[in-house]
Parts: sequence; C-alpha cells; structure tokens
Amino acid sequence: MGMTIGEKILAMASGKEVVRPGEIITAKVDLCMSNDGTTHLNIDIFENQLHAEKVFDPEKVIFIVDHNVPSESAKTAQVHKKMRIFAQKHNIPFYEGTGVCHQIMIEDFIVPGQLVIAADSHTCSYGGLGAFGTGVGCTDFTSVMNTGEIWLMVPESLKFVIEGNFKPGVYARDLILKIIGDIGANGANYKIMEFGGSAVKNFTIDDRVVLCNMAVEAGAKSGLVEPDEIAIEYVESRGRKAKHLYKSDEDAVYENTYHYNLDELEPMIAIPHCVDDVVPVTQIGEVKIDQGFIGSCNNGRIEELRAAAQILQGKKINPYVKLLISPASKAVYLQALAEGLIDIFVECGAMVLNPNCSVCWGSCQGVIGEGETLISTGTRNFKGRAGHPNSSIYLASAATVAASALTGKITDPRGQVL
Amino acid sequence: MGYTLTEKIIMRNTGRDSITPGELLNVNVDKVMVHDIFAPFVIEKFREMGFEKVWNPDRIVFVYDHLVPTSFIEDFRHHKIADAFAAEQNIKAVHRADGVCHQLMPELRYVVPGQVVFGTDSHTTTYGAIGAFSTGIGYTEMAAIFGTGELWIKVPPTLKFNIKGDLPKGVFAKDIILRILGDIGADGATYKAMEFAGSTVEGLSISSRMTLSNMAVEAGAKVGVIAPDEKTFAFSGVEGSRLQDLRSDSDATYEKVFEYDATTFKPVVACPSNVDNISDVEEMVGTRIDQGFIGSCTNGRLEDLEIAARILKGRKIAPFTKLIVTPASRSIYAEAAKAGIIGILVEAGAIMNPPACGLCCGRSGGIVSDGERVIATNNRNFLGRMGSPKSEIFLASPATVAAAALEGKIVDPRKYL
Amino acid sequence: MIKVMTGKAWKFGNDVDTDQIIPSQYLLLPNVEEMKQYTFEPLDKDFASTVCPGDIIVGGENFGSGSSREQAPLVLKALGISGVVAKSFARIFFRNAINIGLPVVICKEVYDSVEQQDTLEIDVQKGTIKNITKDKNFASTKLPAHVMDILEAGGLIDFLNQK
Amino acid sequence: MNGNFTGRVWKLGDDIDTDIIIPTQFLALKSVEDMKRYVFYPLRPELAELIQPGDIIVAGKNFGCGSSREQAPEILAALRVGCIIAKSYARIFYRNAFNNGLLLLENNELYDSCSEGDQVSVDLKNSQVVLGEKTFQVASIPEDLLQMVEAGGLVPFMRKRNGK
Repeated sequence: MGMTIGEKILAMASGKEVVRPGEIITAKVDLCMSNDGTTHLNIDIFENQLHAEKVFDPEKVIFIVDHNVPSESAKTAQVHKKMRIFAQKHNIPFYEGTGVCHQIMIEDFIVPGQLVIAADSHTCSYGGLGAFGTGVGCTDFTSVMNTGEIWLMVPESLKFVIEGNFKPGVYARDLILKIIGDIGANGANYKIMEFGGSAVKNFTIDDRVVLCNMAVEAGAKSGLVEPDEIAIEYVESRGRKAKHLYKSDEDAVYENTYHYNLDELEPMIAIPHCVDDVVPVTQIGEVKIDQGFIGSCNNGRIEELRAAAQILQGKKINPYVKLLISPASKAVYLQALAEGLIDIFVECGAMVLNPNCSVCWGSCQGVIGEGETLISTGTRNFKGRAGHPNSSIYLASAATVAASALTGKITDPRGQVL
Repeated sequence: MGYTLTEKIIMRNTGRDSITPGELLNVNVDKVMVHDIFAPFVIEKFREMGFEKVWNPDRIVFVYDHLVPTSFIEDFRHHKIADAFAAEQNIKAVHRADGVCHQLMPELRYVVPGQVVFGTDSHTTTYGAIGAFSTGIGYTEMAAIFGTGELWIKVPPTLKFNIKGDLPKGVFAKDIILRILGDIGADGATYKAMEFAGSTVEGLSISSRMTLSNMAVEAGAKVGVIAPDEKTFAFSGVEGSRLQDLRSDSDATYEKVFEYDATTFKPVVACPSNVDNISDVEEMVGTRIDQGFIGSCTNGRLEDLEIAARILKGRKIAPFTKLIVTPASRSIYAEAAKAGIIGILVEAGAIMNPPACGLCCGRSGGIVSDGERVIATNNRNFLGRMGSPKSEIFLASPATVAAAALEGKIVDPRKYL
Repeated sequence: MIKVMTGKAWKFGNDVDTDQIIPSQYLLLPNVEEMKQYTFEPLDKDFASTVCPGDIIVGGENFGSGSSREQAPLVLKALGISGVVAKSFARIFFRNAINIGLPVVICKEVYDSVEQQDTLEIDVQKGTIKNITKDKNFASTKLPAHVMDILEAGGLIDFLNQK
Repeated sequence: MNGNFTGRVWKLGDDIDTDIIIPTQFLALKSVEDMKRYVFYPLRPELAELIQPGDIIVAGKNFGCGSSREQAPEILAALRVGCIIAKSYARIFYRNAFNNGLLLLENNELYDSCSEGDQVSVDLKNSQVVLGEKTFQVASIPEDLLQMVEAGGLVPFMRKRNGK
C-alpha cells in the first residue's frame, strides 16, 4: 500500500519507513516561524516556564513582524520590541515590515519536502512548494523552538483533481472558495488536502499557494501540491535546492477524491459570516460596499495585483469606497512598482499600504466600523474579523474586489477583464 | 507709513485703508478646512448654535487625513458623520484619502495668494508660504464661521526674519526653521505674525517655504507669511500682475527684525521633548535611534523624499531599525513612484505608508513603546506624541533622518551628500 | 488524574471561530489577564463578567475554527472554564487546548439535550458526560493515550518539564 | 461675572502642550466625559483622579502650545477647573478656552511663589490673585470675554444670535 506526499514527508521527518493515518509520531522540523500575533506569549513561555536558554537551531527559527505594521499603539510596539530583543539575543532571522510572514517564508526559506511548523494557521500555504506546513499555538511552537521536535497525528488525505482552464475573470481564488463552499468549513478537519490534476500542473506557484493557503479554512492540517519543475525553478531562482521531491504513490490511499473542471467555474464569493457560505457572484444581488481590500497571504501576490490593475487602470474608484491594497511582500511591492501597477493603484484612488496583514487581521490598518461592509481577498470573513462585531465581510478574488471598488457594490469582474 | 504683508492681506480682505496691530476686526473668510478628527465636533457645535445652512458650501473643504487608514473601530464614525453633513449641505470638496490637509489645500489650489483662510488644525499657518493669511482655530469657532462666514481677529504685530545667502550643503528649510525656533523659543512669536524674507527664502522652492510657514505655529505665531513671487503664482495658477502689491512696504513697521546669514547654518535637531530644544547635529552624533519617520505637512513633499532617496540609494537601513515614509499627498506618491524614488526607498528597507498624517498625529503608523527613540521630519516632539510618554522624539530634516536610519544612530547627513 | 468536572453550561452554535472567542484587536495586549475580559465579546458582551469558575462551554460542530491563536483556549482557562464539550473541534484549537491543559471533550449526542445553565458532569477519564439537570447520560470520544498523557500532566509545558 | 473664588493649586511647568493636556490617541473617544479621564496623561496621569471642581492650575509660560485641539480646554472646563493662572498662553488655546467658558488669567510672579496644594483666591473685579499675605496683579480681562465665559462660551452666544 502506497503513501501520499504528506505521509512521505511525515515518515521522513520522524525517521520511519512508513506512516499511516491515525498514527502519532514525533517529527523533526526543518523550520519554525512565529509572528507578532502571538510571539510575546511564546517568549514568556520560553523564558519563564520552560526556562530555556537556547533555541534548537538559530538558523531555523524565524520571527516576522507583519500583523500590526506599523504599530498602532504603544502596547503593540512593546510586543514588537520584545521580538526584536529576543531575535538579537538568539541571533535568529528577523523581519519587520517586509511582508506577510507566509510570503516571506515562501520567498526566502521554503523548499519542497520540508516539515515546517509556525504559530499561524495559514502555515499550510507552504504546500504550494511541496512542503508540509502546519499551524500550531504558542505552547506547541515554543516547545518546537526549544527542541526542534513536535508530536503529530498522521492525517488522512483528501485528493482534489482539477482539470480544464480558467475562463477570463476567474482565478485560483474562485476555485478554492468553491471547494470550501462544497466541502464545508470542517470538511477537511485534521486532514491533508492534496491538489492535483492537469490544471494544477500548469499553475504558477502563486496560484498553488492560493489553494494551499486556504486549506485550513476547511479545517485541514495541511494543503499540498506535488512539487515539479515549476517548484524547482522557483526555489533555484532564489538560490535554494529542494530537500525531497516526493510524489504520491499510484496506490496511495485517499479518504475521498473530488473532481473539478475549471471550464465550468465562475467568480465565487463567500458571504458573511462563514468561509463556506459560498455562492457565484452572479447570485449575490445588490450589495453596497464601504471598503475593498486586496492583499493578505492568500491573495496579495503579483498575479492578483496585475488582475486588479487591469480593471482599475485609468479609472477612479467610487468616492465613498475605501480601497486598500497591500502587496504581500517587499519583493511583490517592488515588482508591482517596476510594472507600473503601484502608479495605477495610487492614481485610481486606492490606498497603497506597506506589505502587512492589514485588514485581513483587523486590528491595525483599515479597521471597519459598525454596520460597514468589506469585500476582501483575505482569508476569513468571521464576524468582527475586520473590526466592529456588527460589520460584514465578503471574500472574493482580487478582480472582483477591484470591480466592486469601481461601482461601490459587489460586481462581477467579467466584462472588465480582457 | 507702510504696512506689512500680513496687514495688507487683512486690509484687502476688509476693505480698510488703514490698520493697526492690536486692533480687533472681523474678516470675511475665503476658505475653511476641517479635517476628519474634528469634523464631528464642528458639526455638533454648528447644530447646537442653532444654524441650519452653512454660509457657503463652496468655501468649505473637508479632508480625511488623521484617521486614514482607520486604525480603531470608532474611527469610521468621523468619516460617516462628515460625509452625511457634506451631502446635506452640498459641500463638494471632500478628500477621503488623498493626503495631509495642509498639503492638499495649496496643491489643489483651494488656497491662493492673498486669501484669508482658517482650519481646525494648528498647522494651517502653512499657507502663509504662498502669501495667504491662514491660521488654526478650534472647532467651536469653526462652527461659528460655518454659520456666519466671519471671524474676529486681532491684527498681529509682525516679526521679520531676514535670511540672506546660500544654504550650505546638507542644510535645508527644516534646519532654518528649527534654528529660528531655538533662538526665539516655543512662545517667541505668540499671537504675532512671522514673516520670512531675504535672498535665501526667495531661493527656496514652494515646498521648502511651506516647511518654514508650517512650523511658525511652533513659536506660537498666528501666521507665518512669505511674499508671493513668480514661483508662487505659477504654483497657484494665478495671474501675478494683479497681486504685485502682496508684499511688505519698505517702510512697514515690524515689532522686531531678525537678521540671519544662511551661510553659517548647520544641520540641527530638536531634542526631546520641546521644539525649541535645538542642538547642532554634530553635537548629537552617536545618539541611538530605533525609528525614523519621513512625512507630515512639514516634510512629506517630493523634494523631501528625493533627498532621502539620494542618501539611501544602494544602501540598507540598519538592522533592527525602521524607517517609515508617508508621502504628504496622493500626487506626491504617484510622482515619486514614477520618478523611481519610492523604489529606492523600499529597496533600502523603508516602510511606505499611504498619504495621510501617519505617525505625526500619534494615532497609528508606527507608535513606539517605552525607551524607544524616534527621529522624525514632522513638527512636534512633545512628550508622548508618538506613543509611550517614556519614548523620545528628535526632529530633523529628511536628510538627517535618512542618514540616521542608515546607521541606527544620529549622524551628520553631510557625509552622505 | 483529571478531576471530574461539574459546572453550568454555556451553549454556543456551530463554527464558533477563534475571532469570536477572542477578537484580533485584543491579542497583542501584554498578557492573558488583560485579554480575558473580552472573551466571546462579539457573541455575548456580558459573558466574561457573568461566567463562573468551573463552568463548561458547550459547542456544536467545528468549535474553535480559524486562527492558531492560543489566546482562545487561554482566555477560557483564565476565566476558570473547566472544559469544553463540542460535537467536533477545529484542529489547531484542539491541540492548543490540550497543550495548555484545558480539557476538550468530543461528544455528538449531548449537545441537543443541553439548555443554557444546565448542570453538566464530565469524567474525561471514563469518557462519560452527565446532564444532571435533565438526568441523561452520554459517552464521549476517548482521547488517544499520548494526548491524555499531556492533559494529565496539566499541559505540554508540564509534560515536557516532567520528562 | 461674579469675581471672587478660592481654589487649591495644581502646579505644572512651562510649555504644557496640548498633547500633554490630552494625547491624540484619546481624541476620537466619543465624549469629553470619556476624554477627561486622560487629562495630563503623559505628564501626570494621576491628576485626572485628583483634580476637584474649583481647583486652580498654575503653570509657567506658553500654556496650551501645540495643536488646535479644542478638547484641551473643553476637558479642563468639564473638570470644572476654577481657572488657569499661567505666565503666558499659546494663541489657539487662549481663544479656545474662552470659547468654552474656561477662565484664563496671566501673571508672571505667582508661579515662583506658590506651591502645589496652596490655596489661592481670585478677585476678578480688582484683577488680583491672593496667596497668603501676597497679592498679585493679573491682566484684566475684557468685559465681553468675561460675559462669554459666564454664558458658558461661544455656543450659547451664537444660539442667542440665532434666536434659539
């Protein structure tokens, strides 16, 4: 009986030939990362409860300030300062204001075959490069930071076979929203979502990350795409080498297999307040919006910015709409700048933010008020996620957000894209 | 007997042929500016006073800049209240995220030379740079202007600052005004008009002149005026021939005249926590800093970003040090992006924020905690202005801030120029 | 040994996410003591001030979905919640709760019998739940031995320190 | 305005700026009542609890310098401070204070003679401030400004103008 990619990575990380779903293993991690959402608690546990003196490997522990950048209060600044002091003391890689943590990890650290643990739920993004990433809380993280090991239950795998081609105005973002809508917010709880099929083979790394990033929104432990030439080229162009290029065996066991055809896909939108309450944009009716957001670890990369710029170029957004655009990293920002996209955004009336989590996280830039409606490319539309408990969030593609910012109401982007 | 520029603007406005400092009189208001943080209060007072219609909707400008982007759940209320009032009163000039009010007012030509303008912000003195009489007032008085179009003022005596000669390398308008503040003190011009003149001032760009006028209020001044010239007329898009009289008469009466030789100037910093606590940069070299800030209505213009880019080009900001850059307006951001300036700043590690007040107003955009030090291009270094009362703020020119960010400590910017 | 827990029930629906348990804007407060007053703020503003030590949270499917914020189980524990019973848990919340020594019990059946403020008795060791108010008994899903070991030690830190 | 009152002194220094009187971070609080708990927060956070109605603030030069935020005099008026006696005031603060019914008096010598906790008596009719045995002259306030203070500020004044 064969193994899936996820099982193979876990077997290797735990020094075993074979692992099977349900088995509890102790695995060695390749990297661990923590951001300013919880690191102040990690440091407290590390220093005051574990009484630890050293991190397990200073090259494999990464701290990233990305959630509240730049800080909006002295209390937040205190958290950032604590991270800076710890990073300096332990001589670990430290980033501040350089981008959303998962994008920085993908650009600077992740290679196929790794096991990566981070104190953030969207760590499953790294599956886009064929690495097993999963999010944990700060106690788990702190123990990993100290020992380099973690206990894990080997998850079942679900397979998603994607065929066909996107129609204009339809993106990977629409696909993952569609999938989550179909299987539900706990449809993959504790499992691996493995994305494959002829369409995914042609996907860019950006698109693969879009799929894997939101696996956690279906409850998954990780999302994975088989690493191939596209993944190898991505990491090699950044001076790194793959650790292992695992492929799922022909006879690997999946708990379930789902089939999707992109030719049939249309722009999708998740309506408040659940990520799995997903309908086609065409069915949404007249919904007025107060704010749009393009960014986040899900949808703030160059391809999404290009899609938005194509719609916004030479136009002005609705005067009563605030449109916030936050490129996912400094590298993405600079590329967008070189391609003239930043000029387009500034001139259309958008607010171009520094690379950070922004309103996807909802406690720093672009917080929305009582009764306001946000359309976002972020990861979640939970009640109150972007500000006031009585506010609403719709999740859609960058193109849908851009089209909606022009009209002031939720708008199908098709017809506005070439 | 002649009159000063300030007196002449008031005389033009009131139709008077003579005027004396200390005299109280009513002026006809040409334009007013209200920003988001005080808009709800102006509107509330306006209603409490029993007014129903504003005197002239075309003379009112709303600018949302202090609470942009919103950082706290209640921030949006200010924008909603102002939006509703603007719609009700037919006020069309509403800028929701286009930049800092004092940059937009002259840039978008809401203010032109010779006008009398009030704003609900102390740095309304900025428009003196283009030869307007402009000053900050509270929201109650603004509500009264909304209703009546008038305000009583006391005619201020004028202090003249006559600055001559070429500025040495590494010395900018910010260094001039900080130097003056250090000399006359934070109350050295209380209730007075400051007038900046002389060959140095004539040689300054409109942007640099705005830096001078902007900080006049830090000496307590009511206005900080500069005679308009061809540069001003071009900037404001007005016919200069009709405004030739907008300059002080040679026999005007000044309360005092200060003479400065610009060639002796050096880069300076205002040390914590008073704007008039001025030291030469040379004396402060080596002072550790955690964060730099380039932006605000004082120093967030294209030439400010440009000089920072010249220093940062091909270099990296010191580890564990931040540099936050906030262009003063949307068009400045766009121009800087096109000119390659933004690319240089971001390459070097700067954190680019959208045009707004940002850190200067102390509500978001890089608030600091206990023990942290900021070096900034804005106008105030008051205790706790940027967060913890146990933090410290130094004020300096964009060049000095950029150089400090490179080394994580205060350094002489001239070594990078 | 984990004590038998007895307490009043606070019942919530399906998909109670981590932003409902503790919203993002409070996560960077310096410690859990300052955060706990905001527990469940979006759903029930008075929760933190009226909940009593020993009380039990009852949830539907997918309790604790969303972010990895360990502050979610931490604020519950800081308020004295003795445990959470739900039809199912989101993965990261489940781990986090075990790691900080907050008992989490999976039981599909008890949910429908519970009304607000019913008294429940939970025996994690035996895998039983009793609704004392309604006098009904239910069985809960047993936890894997490794997980029970951590819970019995009082959480991951104590577990590691003991090792 | 009826001109005699006595109050306990709180003493502050030179250049008490508007960010000290009320920091920006509290300006978007919904009401002056919410804001007044943060008066003098960066410098002396304890004062918000201690200042009682009728107390007098004595300060050095350039009191109220900085921003045009009217919340600064408004919260001092809301705390029902009897008056402020400073060596000098910043311009915008001065206007804002009278517009909000807050009385400001100017004197150069009192500051160096008094200590925190002293009782000071104000006699507006004679433009005098009395501290123990000593009497200090303050600049007289024009009658119309005193009337505005008495009326509660510019708002009631405008209401009257509008016949409301």
